Order: sequence, then structure tokens, then C-alpha cells
Amino acid sequence: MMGKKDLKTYAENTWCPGCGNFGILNALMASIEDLNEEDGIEPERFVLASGIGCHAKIVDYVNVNSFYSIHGRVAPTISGIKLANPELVVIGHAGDGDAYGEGIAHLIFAAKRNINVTFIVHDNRVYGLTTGQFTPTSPTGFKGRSTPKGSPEEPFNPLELLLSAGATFVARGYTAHMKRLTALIKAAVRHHGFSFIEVLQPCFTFFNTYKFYNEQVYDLFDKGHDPKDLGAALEMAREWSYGMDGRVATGIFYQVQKPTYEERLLGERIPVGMNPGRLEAVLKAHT
Amino acid sequence: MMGKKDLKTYAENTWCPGCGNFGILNALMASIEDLNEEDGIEPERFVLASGIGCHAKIVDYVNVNSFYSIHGRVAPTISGIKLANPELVVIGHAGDGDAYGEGIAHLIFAAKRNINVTFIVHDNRVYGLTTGQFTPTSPTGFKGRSTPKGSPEEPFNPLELLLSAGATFVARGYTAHMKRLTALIKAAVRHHGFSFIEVLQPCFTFFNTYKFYNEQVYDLFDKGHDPKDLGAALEMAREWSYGMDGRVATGIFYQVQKPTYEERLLGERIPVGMNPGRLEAVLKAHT
Amino acid sequence: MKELSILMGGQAGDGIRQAGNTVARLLNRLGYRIFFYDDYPSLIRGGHNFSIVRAADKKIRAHKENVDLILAMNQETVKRHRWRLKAGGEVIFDSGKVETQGIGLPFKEILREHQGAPIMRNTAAIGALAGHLGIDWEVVAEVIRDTIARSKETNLKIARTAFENTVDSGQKIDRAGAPAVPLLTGNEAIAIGAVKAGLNMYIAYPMTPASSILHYLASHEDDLNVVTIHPENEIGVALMALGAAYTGARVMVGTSGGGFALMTEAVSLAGQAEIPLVFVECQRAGPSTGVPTYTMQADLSFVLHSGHGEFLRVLMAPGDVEEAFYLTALALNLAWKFQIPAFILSDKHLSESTSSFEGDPAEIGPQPPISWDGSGEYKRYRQTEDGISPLAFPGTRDAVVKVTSYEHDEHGITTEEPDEITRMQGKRLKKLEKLKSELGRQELVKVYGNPRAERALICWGSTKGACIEVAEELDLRVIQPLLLEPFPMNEMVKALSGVKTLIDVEVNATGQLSSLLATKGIKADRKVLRYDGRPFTIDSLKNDLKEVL
Amino acid sequence: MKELSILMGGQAGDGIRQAGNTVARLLNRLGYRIFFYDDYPSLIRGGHNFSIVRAADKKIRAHKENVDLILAMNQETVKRHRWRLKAGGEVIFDSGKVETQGIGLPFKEILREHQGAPIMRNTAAIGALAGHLGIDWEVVAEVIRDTIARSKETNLKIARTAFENTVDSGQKIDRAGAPAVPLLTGNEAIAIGAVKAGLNMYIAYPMTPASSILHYLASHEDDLNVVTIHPENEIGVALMALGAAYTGARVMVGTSGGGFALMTEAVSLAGQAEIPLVFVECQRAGPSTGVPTYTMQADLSFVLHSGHGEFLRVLMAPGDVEEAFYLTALALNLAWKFQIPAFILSDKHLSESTSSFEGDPAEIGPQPPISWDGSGEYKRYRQTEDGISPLAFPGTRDAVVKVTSYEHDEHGITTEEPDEITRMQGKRLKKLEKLKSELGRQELVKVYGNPRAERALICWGSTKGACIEVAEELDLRVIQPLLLEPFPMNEMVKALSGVKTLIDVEVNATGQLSSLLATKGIKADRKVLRYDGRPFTIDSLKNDLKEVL
Ligand SMILES: Cc1ncc(C[n+]2csc(CCOP(=O)(O)OP(=O)(O)O)c2C)c(N)n1
Ligand SMILES: Cc1ncc(C[n+]2csc(CCOP(=O)(O)OP(=O)(O)O)c2C)c(N)n1
Ligand code: SF4
Ligand code: SF4
Ligand SMILES: [Mg+2]
Ligand SMILES: [Mg+2]
Repeated sequence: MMGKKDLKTYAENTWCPGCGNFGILNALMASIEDLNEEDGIEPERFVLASGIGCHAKIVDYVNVNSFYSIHGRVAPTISGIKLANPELVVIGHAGDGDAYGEGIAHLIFAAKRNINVTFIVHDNRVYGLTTGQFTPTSPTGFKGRSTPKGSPEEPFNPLELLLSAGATFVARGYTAHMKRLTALIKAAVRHHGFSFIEVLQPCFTFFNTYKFYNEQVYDLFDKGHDPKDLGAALEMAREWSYGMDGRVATGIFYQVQKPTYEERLLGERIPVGMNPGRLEAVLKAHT
Repeated sequence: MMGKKDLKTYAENTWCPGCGNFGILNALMASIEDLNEEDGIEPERFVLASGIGCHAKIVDYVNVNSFYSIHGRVAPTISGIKLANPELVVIGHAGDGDAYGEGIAHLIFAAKRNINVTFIVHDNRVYGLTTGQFTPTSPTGFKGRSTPKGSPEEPFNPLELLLSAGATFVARGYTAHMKRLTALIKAAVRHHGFSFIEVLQPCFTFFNTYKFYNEQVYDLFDKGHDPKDLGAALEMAREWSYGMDGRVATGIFYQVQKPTYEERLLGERIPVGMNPGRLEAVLKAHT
Repeated sequence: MKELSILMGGQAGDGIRQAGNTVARLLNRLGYRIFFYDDYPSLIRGGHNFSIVRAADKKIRAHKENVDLILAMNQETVKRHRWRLKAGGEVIFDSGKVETQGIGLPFKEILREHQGAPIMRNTAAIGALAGHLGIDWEVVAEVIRDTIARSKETNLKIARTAFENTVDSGQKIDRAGAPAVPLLTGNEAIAIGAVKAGLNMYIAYPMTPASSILHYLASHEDDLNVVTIHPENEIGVALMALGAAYTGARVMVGTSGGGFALMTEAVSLAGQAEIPLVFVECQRAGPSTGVPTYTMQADLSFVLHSGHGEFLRVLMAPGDVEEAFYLTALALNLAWKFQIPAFILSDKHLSESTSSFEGDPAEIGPQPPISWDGSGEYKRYRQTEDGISPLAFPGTRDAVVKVTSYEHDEHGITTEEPDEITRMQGKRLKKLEKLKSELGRQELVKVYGNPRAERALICWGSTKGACIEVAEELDLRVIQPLLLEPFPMNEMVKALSGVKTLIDVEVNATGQLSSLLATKGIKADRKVLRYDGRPFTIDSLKNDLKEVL
Repeated sequence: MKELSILMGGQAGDGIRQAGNTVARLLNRLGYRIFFYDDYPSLIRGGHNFSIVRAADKKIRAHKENVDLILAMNQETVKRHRWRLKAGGEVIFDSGKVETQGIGLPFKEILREHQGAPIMRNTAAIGALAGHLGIDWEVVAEVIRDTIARSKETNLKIARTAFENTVDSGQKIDRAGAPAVPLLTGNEAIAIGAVKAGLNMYIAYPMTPASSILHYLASHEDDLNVVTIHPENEIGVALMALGAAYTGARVMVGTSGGGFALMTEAVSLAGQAEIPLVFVECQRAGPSTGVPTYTMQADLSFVLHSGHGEFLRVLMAPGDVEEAFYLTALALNLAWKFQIPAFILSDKHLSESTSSFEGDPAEIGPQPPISWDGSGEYKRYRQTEDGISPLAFPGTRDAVVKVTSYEHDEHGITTEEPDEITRMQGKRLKKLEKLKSELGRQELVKVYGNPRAERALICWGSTKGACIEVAEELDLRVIQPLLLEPFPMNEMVKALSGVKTLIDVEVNATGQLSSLLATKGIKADRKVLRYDGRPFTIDSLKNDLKEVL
């Protein structure tokens, strides 16, 4: 049995006071505890990975296996981990700059392949660690340090993109709703396939969105949304287009069961346990 | 006035006999001629760019300005050209490996920004020049040289992705329907914003899809599709999911008017014509 | 030399850099020359930041470990830095937060009195500092007005109260007499150097310590007539830049090692297609993410050899703000004249430290490239005697401008013929001759200290700062190549003449300059290397040199 | 030396490579040693392809310009290659397509007779060739059965008809006596070398001339127990590979220069995080897209210095199929033992040419890395005497395995403290000592030709092939470093002993090996360079050497 104490490292937490990341950290630790207790997943089977940015520090704070990767590359990193050993439970943490800017190609392909990992985006809609530039989900006109006159781009909607790319589990959480976020993470890990959670994570310092979310966020579950309905999922996703107005739905937008990438690619094989093949016959055929 | 003769270079054409690329080349040259004649676009204002692959050879064959770029990078190449001089008419040619594999990030962002260029994908659903591997639009189970046991991935639907990314002009053409393809290219160039044309381009050698398309392709125009209706566009896009069955719509799926990226970013400025700024006042503020 | 060092310390979010900047400006207005080092970890709030402002009555390019004054915004500052205090030095501190000996003022109360925001604690500190140093209030008020953008009046009141409540130490700081000059970071100098050479577009994806070039140019777009773009990633940056340069815009891109890695494919494309582009690489402590807000000079070999295949390039390594300015302008002009990629290698220490800028921008301007004269058929890759094919841009009547990543003929059409391949590779490499003679007119290797000393330090980039002062003290020679590719062999031989002992000083773990020198047959006798993310200070270098001299 | 060269030429799509392969097998079964060069442009149908199969009664690694026989599938082949024909040589041709002197057969009619597909024209050519050389039909039939996958019987009939219709030249080719050995391309040798050293996964994005490693392993997944993956791009490749290696899978990736450029950020990550990974870089003619199906050795400097920051690496350059096999296996074992990135530098000429493989795979196996013994607290980056921290993988009980791109402490938690930075960089670089002593047990520099000759050719990679035979003829020494980093200084000094004139032979425009040698104080007296995309042949090298000897 794991306790919260075992799950913490000695690393000093350097997020700003009030940062939304604390909510994700707490929800993650609670999820790991529960998954250990309820599903019997041994501590050593958890592997976290992260990109670079404020969000990414999370792996330093949690005392389980981790790969602190590079900016934008969470998806291939966790894909490699999962494919080498499909028995591991792999959770990726990425920023919005990380996942939607630098790394969007990989994210789309992870979804397309339906690889059985969980991908959590800490979407503060700003580059935090590099001190406040606009990202793909910042609202048009966002005045960041690279766009002091306001961003000249409309945000895209990551939920729509991920749904189009073929993701089989698409959800949105909010850091201030810790319990619900924990439930989402657990559902994502339990989902057999690629699970995507976009977490609304206010950046206290560069883009304080608490007030807006506190007023506008509601839960799809309360609305009786059917996550098996792709059309409804798309409609709900499109309800809010990442501006600074309108209602913002959270919860599981879409969930469907499909064969996973590792099943299709590996079948029964587990690469870390494979023995070298035998050359004799192959070489013979070359004479 | 330009003639077909002026538009041809001396480069020897090295596409395979029967290759769908010939249809695109002919439609492109016809479009340039027409745009010159009908819209008065001077020959020197056309700029083509391409990635790497069979498709990319097209720039060697057309006697206008061109940038034969690198694999996957057509979108940023044409973006740079357009932003440096918005008076140019810029057309990008990419392969499906090129645009949807290596370069998908750039393509999504070009659409998101609504930069006023035309992007034509020669989608043969295979890597032609590297001798036949599966691409993001190959059907599941495609037996290519990197997947002799069949591709373990489902294709994604580029039209859906591009619509999600915010493209303002989304169309599909077929190389065997030259006249319609020419009309699409002209409409795309005339569209004020990012125009995306996915062209079904059979690869005679590695993935001969002529028979399938000849039987299944139909035109949205004939169906009375309203390209202003995003919902209908998505529905039509989803009608065919890049397998080897079902009806395949061509024509303009979606078209809408929005401010372009260069309008928002540059305003009246034309970078190639700008004079160096004056330092005095700026330096004074540093004392 | 009359000099003064002041350390400010506090948490991230306390505005330590901003405070340092204000102090630097104060001393600048008093006629001092400034070097201002900023030390901060990779976090946004909390942790420990400090700045050291050093001022002197002559040009300086480095800081010292010891300081005359400490402005402590928190206890941590005293704990970490008290050892630095020289005899007779003082700590000025927020008595509400810090317990120590020295000059304590109740910053919180002062702020409350004037309804100031918490960040204005450092305005109080500056007021106190000015009072302690006996600086005229007018100077203080003027600097505060000029540097603080918001709530000027509140800040002035806070500074005034602190100023008046601090006893003049009697060690009144004199005016040093020289006129105030602009204070620039290395990155600002790079930015304005490029602007002076005709920069039209700056394209970059944020990455410490290069981001401030983007921020600076973005916030001065209209003053400086530059378009700035922040695209989706570094590959997009480099390819957009090449597209724009092909079209005729003068473009520069900037990043650090990890971002530059993603541009190396484009570097090779620039080489093959002969498209002019300036890459600024601001080094930080690696490998990989490494220690992102700290300094290192460990990307020299990487940048020097970046890109597959063989092509011409220019690589320059400025060591101070004047060089950052001139060399960036030169890089842009050379890139365009020779249609090649050019590289400016900076590092966190140069890019983010602030110095008095004594260059003369009026000297510099954009040099026109060699352009098509409009006669005959246009061939983008025309074979010419010196290898330079005249440029034309899309939109030019009667010119069809075709560039390509493939090997090609004169028109830019793909070729696979062996003779054409040899000829075209020959054409591109041939430009070296003219490039060398063009470069011959520039100062490529600098010599400082005692130019006749038999013991010489050799260094590159920001490390020159500490080297020069140490050399002056220890009667050494300092040799600093500004150009690293093509290597300025003649100038280097001249600079080395009479040297018996050559000591390589670098902020990296292997001595990359000495490896480069070795390819030229020049052997460093000893290496003094530092690779803990910190630059050499004058003291630390002197100390390290003890062991090898 | 008994030898025979045969050229096959035709269009892309004519199956020229396949025909060459069958001819090579025929001669292999007759006991000859083979070198088989394949020349093709970057297109799928049309153009001009040709293959030269050279067979001899001793090991050979290069081809010659002149040939004994030409199999011409089209007129172009005769036009381009007739000059190559030695006195007494013959052209065997499709009389329906080609007009020339020699042995013409109506391939079309033969195909029609047996209802063969157009591609089977080359089966007819092979039958004719065998008839001409008086090869026993049984051997021909066996080879056709073994090499042609589809429609075996039709092919046999076609070959038989052509065989019988060709007059035996009387110059019957003798059996050379040696037993047949496997014929491998360099890429196949790389693939099986890795497999022998325990490869679990091969991850790659297609790129000529590396793609055939992917194709080969993908088509042998089940025989060789390897998982192959073709991801979205090269960045994805490298990061997936690092994720998998962290998890305990032995992984290799492969690409060419432009794709490798995209992996350089990951190279640096491997260095910082100490993750073992083998990168195969198959060079082609650059810069940029260049001449993608032709050869060059111009990425040495790039790969050697790839990745920002400083870290240990191993770089090896095999020059023939045996070396490709052994060095790849060694690279994988070393990468795992030392937890570092290792590089295999090949080129189109090695990767895609086919040779008789005379290595002994039984000698090679996977060497276990240094692993955690399960006692005490697991620290991924434990400080040890030799710098190697024992490995554990996720899924190991009681081990928390944390790797990171940041500078870090022993547990893998981020650090920014100067002392820890120095210690950790020291730890990583310290591994060099043990690596060197481990490497000391291998053959790192080869010497061929006359080992006492005062005139020596120095070369690397596939260029050795031509060098060796030329040296044997001209009484020269040949020196070939297999390892380029860490540089095998002692072995090189030994190999150079007594050399008065050192001639650098490379397939590039600047002489990158000679630059590397210069950093070690070794100066090449002359350079013989070729950079038209073609490898040196024995004749072309001899010719070029005339000017410098
Ligand atoms: C290749 C590369 N480019 C740029 C950077 C610099 N960088 C570090 S973090 C970051 C942005 C992080 O933004 P986001 O992913 O949204 O994370 P946040 O800090 O907001 O959590 C950037 C651009 C980098 N480390 N690597
Ligand atoms: C960075 C990089 N990776 C790989 C390649 C090799 N390559 C050349 S063309 C190509 C695939 C082309 O496929 P596609 O874009 O579909 O074009 P097609 O040939 O089918 O028209 C690849 C992978 C390359 N040139 N550059
Ligand atoms: S900058 Fe924003 S995202 Fe980063 S730690 Fe601070 S509040 Fe959190
Ligand atoms: S390989 Fe396919 S795409 Fe390429 S030229 Fe041939 S038919 Fe066309
Ligand atoms: Mg963010
Ligand atoms: Mg394709």
C-alpha cells in the first residue's frame, strides 16, 4: 500500500504560490494511490514522463519512475516506454506550448495510433517557464512577451483536433476541481487506449484565469452527456473556442473502445523480454 | 500572356508512366495560365514550393519562381515567402508523407493562422520516392516496405483535421478529373486565406488506386453541398475514412472568409520593402 | 581605477533584475561604466535571485566576487552573500524581513505609507542606497522616472522616503565625469546590430537565454521597423526564415542549443540553396535541457559543424556588447554578400549581462548584395569567377528564380550528373577566397593586456571580460579570436607571436577552442576550464590561474 | 587473381538490381568472392540504372571501371557503357530493344513463349549470360529457385530458353573452389550485427540510403526477433527510441544526414540522461537533399560534434560488410555498457553495395550492462569510481528510476547548484577512462597493403575498398581507423610508424578525416578527394593518385 508520504520526493517545489499545477500534482498522487489500492497496480509499474516547462517539474515531485524529457516530446517518449514494456502504466505530462506547439505532430500520432497511455496537458494557455508568451490556446489578442501588441492568431481547439485525430478517450478537467480531476485521471488510466486529458490550469503569474473558469466551468456528467456519442462530443467541444467568454465544459467528452497500437504492433511480444533471434537460416538464404 | 510552352522547363520528367502527378501538373499549368489571363496575375508573381518526394518534382517542371524545399517543410517555406512579400501568389505542393507525416505540425499551424496561400497535397497514400512505405492516409493493413505484415495504424482524415485546425478553404480533387481540379486550384488561389486541396493522386507503381477512385469519386457540387456549412462539411469529410470502400466526395467542402494572418501580423507593412529603423531614440532610452 | 560593486538579492518575483537595472542606470548617469551580472534559477517565483552591478571609471566587462554594498530583500541574501562584503561594506536591508547588521529600513511601512505595491520594495531599497551613497536626489528622481513604467509618482514617493531616512555614509560617490552611454545587454546589442544592417524580420521560438532578443524586437517593432514572428517550433522558424530570405527579406533567427539542434537541417539547406540567413545561438549549460538559466560555452563545435554535407559558413563569437553589435551587423552583411549561413555564438553571460555600450552605430549600415542587372536570362546559380551568383527575388520581371535543396544546374534544376555535381560544389566552396579577402579588412583577432607578454590567455566570447582585467593585473597577454570560421590564421599567428606559454580559458569541460586551435597546429599549453554554469569572475579566474602559472 | 566483371544496365523498373543480385549469387555459388555496385538515380521508372558485379577468387571490396560483359536491357546502356568493355568482352542484349554488336536475343519473344511478365526480361538476360559463360544449368536453376520469389517455374523456363539459345563462348568460367558465403549489403550486415548484440527494437523513418535497414528488419521481424517501428518523423524516432532504451530495450535507429539533423537534440539528451542508443547514419551526397541516391563521406564532422553541450560518445566507421557487422554489434554493447550514444557512420556505397560476408557471427553476442544488484536505495546516477551508475529499469521492485534532460543529482532530481553540476559533468566524462581501456582490446586501426611502405593512404569507411587494391598494386600502405571517437591515438601512431608521405583519400570536398587527424597533430601531406556522388573505383583512384605520388 502506498501513502502520500511515499509518493513525495525531497525535491523543493518551485511553482509560484497559487499555481494551478498544485491541483494536478495532488490529483495525480491521489490517483496513483487509488490505482494502487483499487486496481493493484504496483508502484514500480507507474512511469511518468514530462516535457519542459513549469508543468514538467511534476515528475521531480513524485517518487515513481520518470523520464523528464525535452520540450514537445512527451508523446514519443511515453510511446517508446509503453512499446518496450506494455505492462507498464505510463502517464505523460505536457504543457500547452509543449504539446500543442512544439509537439503537436507527436500528439496527433499518439492519438491516431491509439497507444494505451495517458496524456495530460497542463493547459495554462501561456508559456510559463519562459515568462509569458502566447501559445496555441491563448486567446486572440493575448499580450505576451513575443506579442506585445496582441497575438495575431486564433487559438485552435485541442479537443476537436484530438477527436479528429482518432483519440479514443478525450476529457477536460479543471485544477480547482480536484476530486473530479482525480476521477478523470483514474478513468483515463483505466481506459484501454489513448487517453487525453486537457486540464485547465491557471497560471497565477502570467495568465490568471481562475475567475473566468470558476464562473464558467461546468461538468458534462451533470448535463447527462453520453461519451459514446462522437457527434455530441464534437458539439460539446466546439461549445467553447478558447476565448475568454462562454461556458466551459469539463468531464469525459468521448470514450470508445478500439484495438490499441501495442496490440496491433506487438501482439504477444514484449520487447524488453525478447531474446536475440537466430541468424543461421537467414544468412543461409543470402548465399 | 503566358502559354503552356512558356510554362514548361527543359527538365526531363521522371514520373512513372501513368502517375497521377501528371494530372496535377497539367491542372496547375492550366490554372496559372488562366489566373494570368483572367486575373491579370503577372508570371513573376507566382511562387511555387514543394517538399521532397515524387510530388515535389513538379517545381522543376514549371517555369515560374520556385523553392524546392525539404521533406515536410512546405508550410513554413511558403509562409516565409508570403510574409516577406504578401503581393506574391504562393502555392505549395506537398506529398502525404510530407504534409501529413513529417510536416503535420506546420500544416496545422498554417491553417490555424489562415495565411493566404494555397496548399496542395498530392495524396497517393504511400511514400512514392522512397519506394513504397505506408503513410498517415494509407489504409489499415497496407503492406508497404516498412510494414510487410500490414500497417498497424488507422489512417487519419486530413480534411477533418484541417477543418478542426481552422482552415478557411478545404477541398478535395482527383487527378483523373483534370477540369475540376483546375477549377479547384483556381478557386483556392482566389480564396482570401489559407486554401487546402487534398488531391487523390494514384501512385501507379506502389499503390494503384485508379479503379477504386474511378468507381467511387463523385462531386459535392452535383450534390448541392453548401460549402458555407461547417457541419455539413464535417459530415461530408467523415463520409469516407480513407479505407478502400465507400463513396469519395470531391469538390469544395468548406469555404469561409476570415482575416488573414498577414493582415493581422503585418498590417500595411511589406517586409521586403522596409527601410532600417532609426536607433537614436531607442538607444537614448537605454542610458 | 575607481570602482564600486553592489549586490541585490531576493526571491524571483522581487524584481531583483529590475532593481539592478535601476542602480546601473543611476551609476551610468553619474558617469560610470557598468557591468551588471544577473543570476537566477529556472523558476518564476521564490528561489534565490541576485544581481551584481559593478561600476568603474573605465570600460569593464566582468564582475568581482566581492562587493561594497548588499541590498538584501530577504534573509537568504544575507546568508548566501555576506561573505562577499568588503571591509567597510554595508548591508542595506528590509528590516521587516531581514535580521542582520547594517542599514535596516522598514520597507513595508514605507510602502504602506504611500500605498505602494509589494514589488516597490526594491524602489525603497534604491532610495536607501542613493541616500547612503549621497547621490543627488535629482539624479535619483530622473532615473526612476525614466526606468519605471507604471505608478511613477508612488515610486518616487517611496524612494524619497527611503532616501531621506538613510544616513549619508559620508562616502559620497563622485561623478566619474564621462557622459552617460546606453546600457545594453548582449542580446539587445545583437538586436540593434542586426537592425542597423537592415534586418527586416526576426523569427524565433522562445528559449532562454535567446528569448530576450525576440522580446526586445517585438516590443520595438515600430521604432526599429522590424517584423517579429513567433511560430510553432524551431523547424518552422528556420524554414520560414529561409522562405523569407529567398523572397528578399533580411532575416535573423535566434535560439539556444536545443532549439538550434532542430535547425541544423535548415542550416544545410541554406548551404545548398545559397540562401543568406543569420543564426544566433545563445549558449547555456547543457547537455540537453541542462541548467537553462546558467551559462556555458560548450556549443562551439556543434555549431561549427552543424548541418550535413560541406558548405561555407561564417561563425563569429562576440565577447562584449560592442562586438555583439558590430559582429551581428557584419554577419548579416556577409551572409547577404556571400549567400551563406552566418552564425553568432553568444552565451547566457553575454546575452543577459548588461554593459555600457560605447560603439558608434552610425558607422554601420546595410550593404547591398550582388544583384542581377536584369540583362540576359536569369540563372539563380550562374557560374561566376568568384562563385557568387547575382541575386534576384520573386516578383522581378523576366526573372524566374528557382532555389532548391537538391544539387542543381545553373537554373536551379535538379542534377545527378557527376560533372555538374563537382562543378556546383566547387562553385559554392570557391566563394571562400573572396570571403577571406573581404574579412581581411576586419579586425578578427583582438589582443589585450600586455601585447608583448610571453604568457598569454586565449579565450573567446564573454570569457574575455574576466581575462582582460586579470591579464592587466598579472601582466599577461590576452588573445581573443572574434571569427572562428573561416579561421583567421594570419591574424592569429600575428597575435601569438612571441608567446611562450599559451593558456586556454573557457567556460566548458573540454576546451573546445583549444580543439579548434589544434586543427590549425596551435597547441594550448594549459587549460583553465569552468563548467558549473557560472562565468569566470575576475577573482575566480585569478584563483584558477594560480595553479597553472 | 582470377576475376570477372559484369555490368547490367537498363531503366528503373527493369529490375537491374535484382538481376545483379542473381548474377552475384551465381558467381558466389561457383566459389567466387563478390563486390556488387548499384548505381541508380532518384526516380522510380525510367532513367538509367546500372549494376556492376565483380567476382574474384579472393576477397574484394571495390569495383573497376572496365568490365568483361555487359547485359544491356536498353540502348542507353550500350551508349553509356560500351567504353567499359575490355578487349574480348561481349555485350549480351535484348535484340528487340537494342542495336549493337554482340550476343542479341529476342527477349520479348522468349517471354511471350512462356507467358512471362515484362520484368522477366532480366531472367532471360541471366540465362543468356550463364549460357555464354558455360555455367552448369543446375547451378543456374538452383539460384533462380532461391532468389526469385514469384512465378519460379516461368522464370526457370525463360532462363532455360535463353540459356540454350546462347552459344557457349568457350571461355567457360571455372569454379573458384571456395564455398559459397552469404552475400550481404552493408545495411544488412549492420542489421544482423545489431541483432547478434541483442537488438530488441529498430525504429526508423525511411530515408535513402538507410531505408533498407528498416525494410530488411521489418521483413525478418519474426526470424530475427526484432520489433520494427516506422513513426511519424525522425524526432519521434529518436525520442521513442530513448523512451524504449530507458525501459530496458536495446534499440537502434537509422537515417541519413537530413534525418539525423532532426535527431541531434535527442543525441544531447542521450548524453545528459545517460541513455544507451545506437544511431546509424548512412551518408549520401549533400548538402541538404543533395543527390539522394549517390554516395558521399561528408557527414563525419557533423555527426562527431552533433548535439549541444559536452558528453561522451563512440563513433565507428565500418568500411566493409564484416566491419559493418562487428562494429555495429560492438557499438550496441558499448552503448549499453557505458550508457552513452554510439554512432555507426556508413555511406551509400557501403550500405547498398553487396559483398561476400566472411565474418563469423557466432563470435558475437549481447554483453550485459552493469546492473543494479538490488541492494540499498536505487540511485539512477550514483557516483561510482568509473562513472558508470548501475542500471535498473521501470518495473523493478523497490527501484525508482528517474532519468532527466536537466542537470541532476544522483537520484535524477534537477539541480542548479554549481558543485553538483561540476560533479555530475565530471562523472559522465570520467567514463572515458574505462571506455578507452575497454576499446584497447579491439582492433581500432587497420593496416593493409605493404605495412612497411613509406607512402601510405589513409582513408575511412567504404573508401578502403579501392584503396586496398590500389595499394597492393602500387606497393603502398593503407591505414584505416575503424574508431573515430574516442580517437585511437596509440594505434594510429603505431600504424603510421615509418610513413614519410601520408595521402588522405576521401569521398568529400574538404577532407574531413584529415581535419580530424590535424586535431591530433597528424598532418596529411596530400589529399585525394572525389565528390561527384560516385565512389572511387580502383581505376579512378589509381588515376587520381598519379597526380600526387
Ligand atoms: C526545443 C526547445 N525549444 C524551446 C525551449 C524553451 N522552453 C522551455 S519551456 C518552454 C515553454 C513551456 O511552455 P508550456 O509547454 O506551455 O509549459 P508551462 O511552462 O506553461 O507549463 C519553452 C519554449 C526548449 N526547452 N526546447
Ligand atoms: C528529413 C527527411 N526524412 C526523410 C527523407 C526521405 N524521404 C524523401 S521523400 C520521402 C517520402 C515521400 O513521400 P510523400 O511525401 O508521400 O511523397 P511522394 O513521393 O509519395 O510523392 C521521404 C521519407 C527526407 N528527404 N528528409
Ligand atoms: S509561471 Fe504560471 S505555470 Fe509557472 S509556476 Fe508560476 S503560476 Fe505556475
Ligand atoms: S512512384 Fe508513384 S508517385 Fe512516384 S512517380 Fe511513380 S507512380 Fe508517381
Ligand atoms: Mg503552458
Ligand atoms: Mg505520397
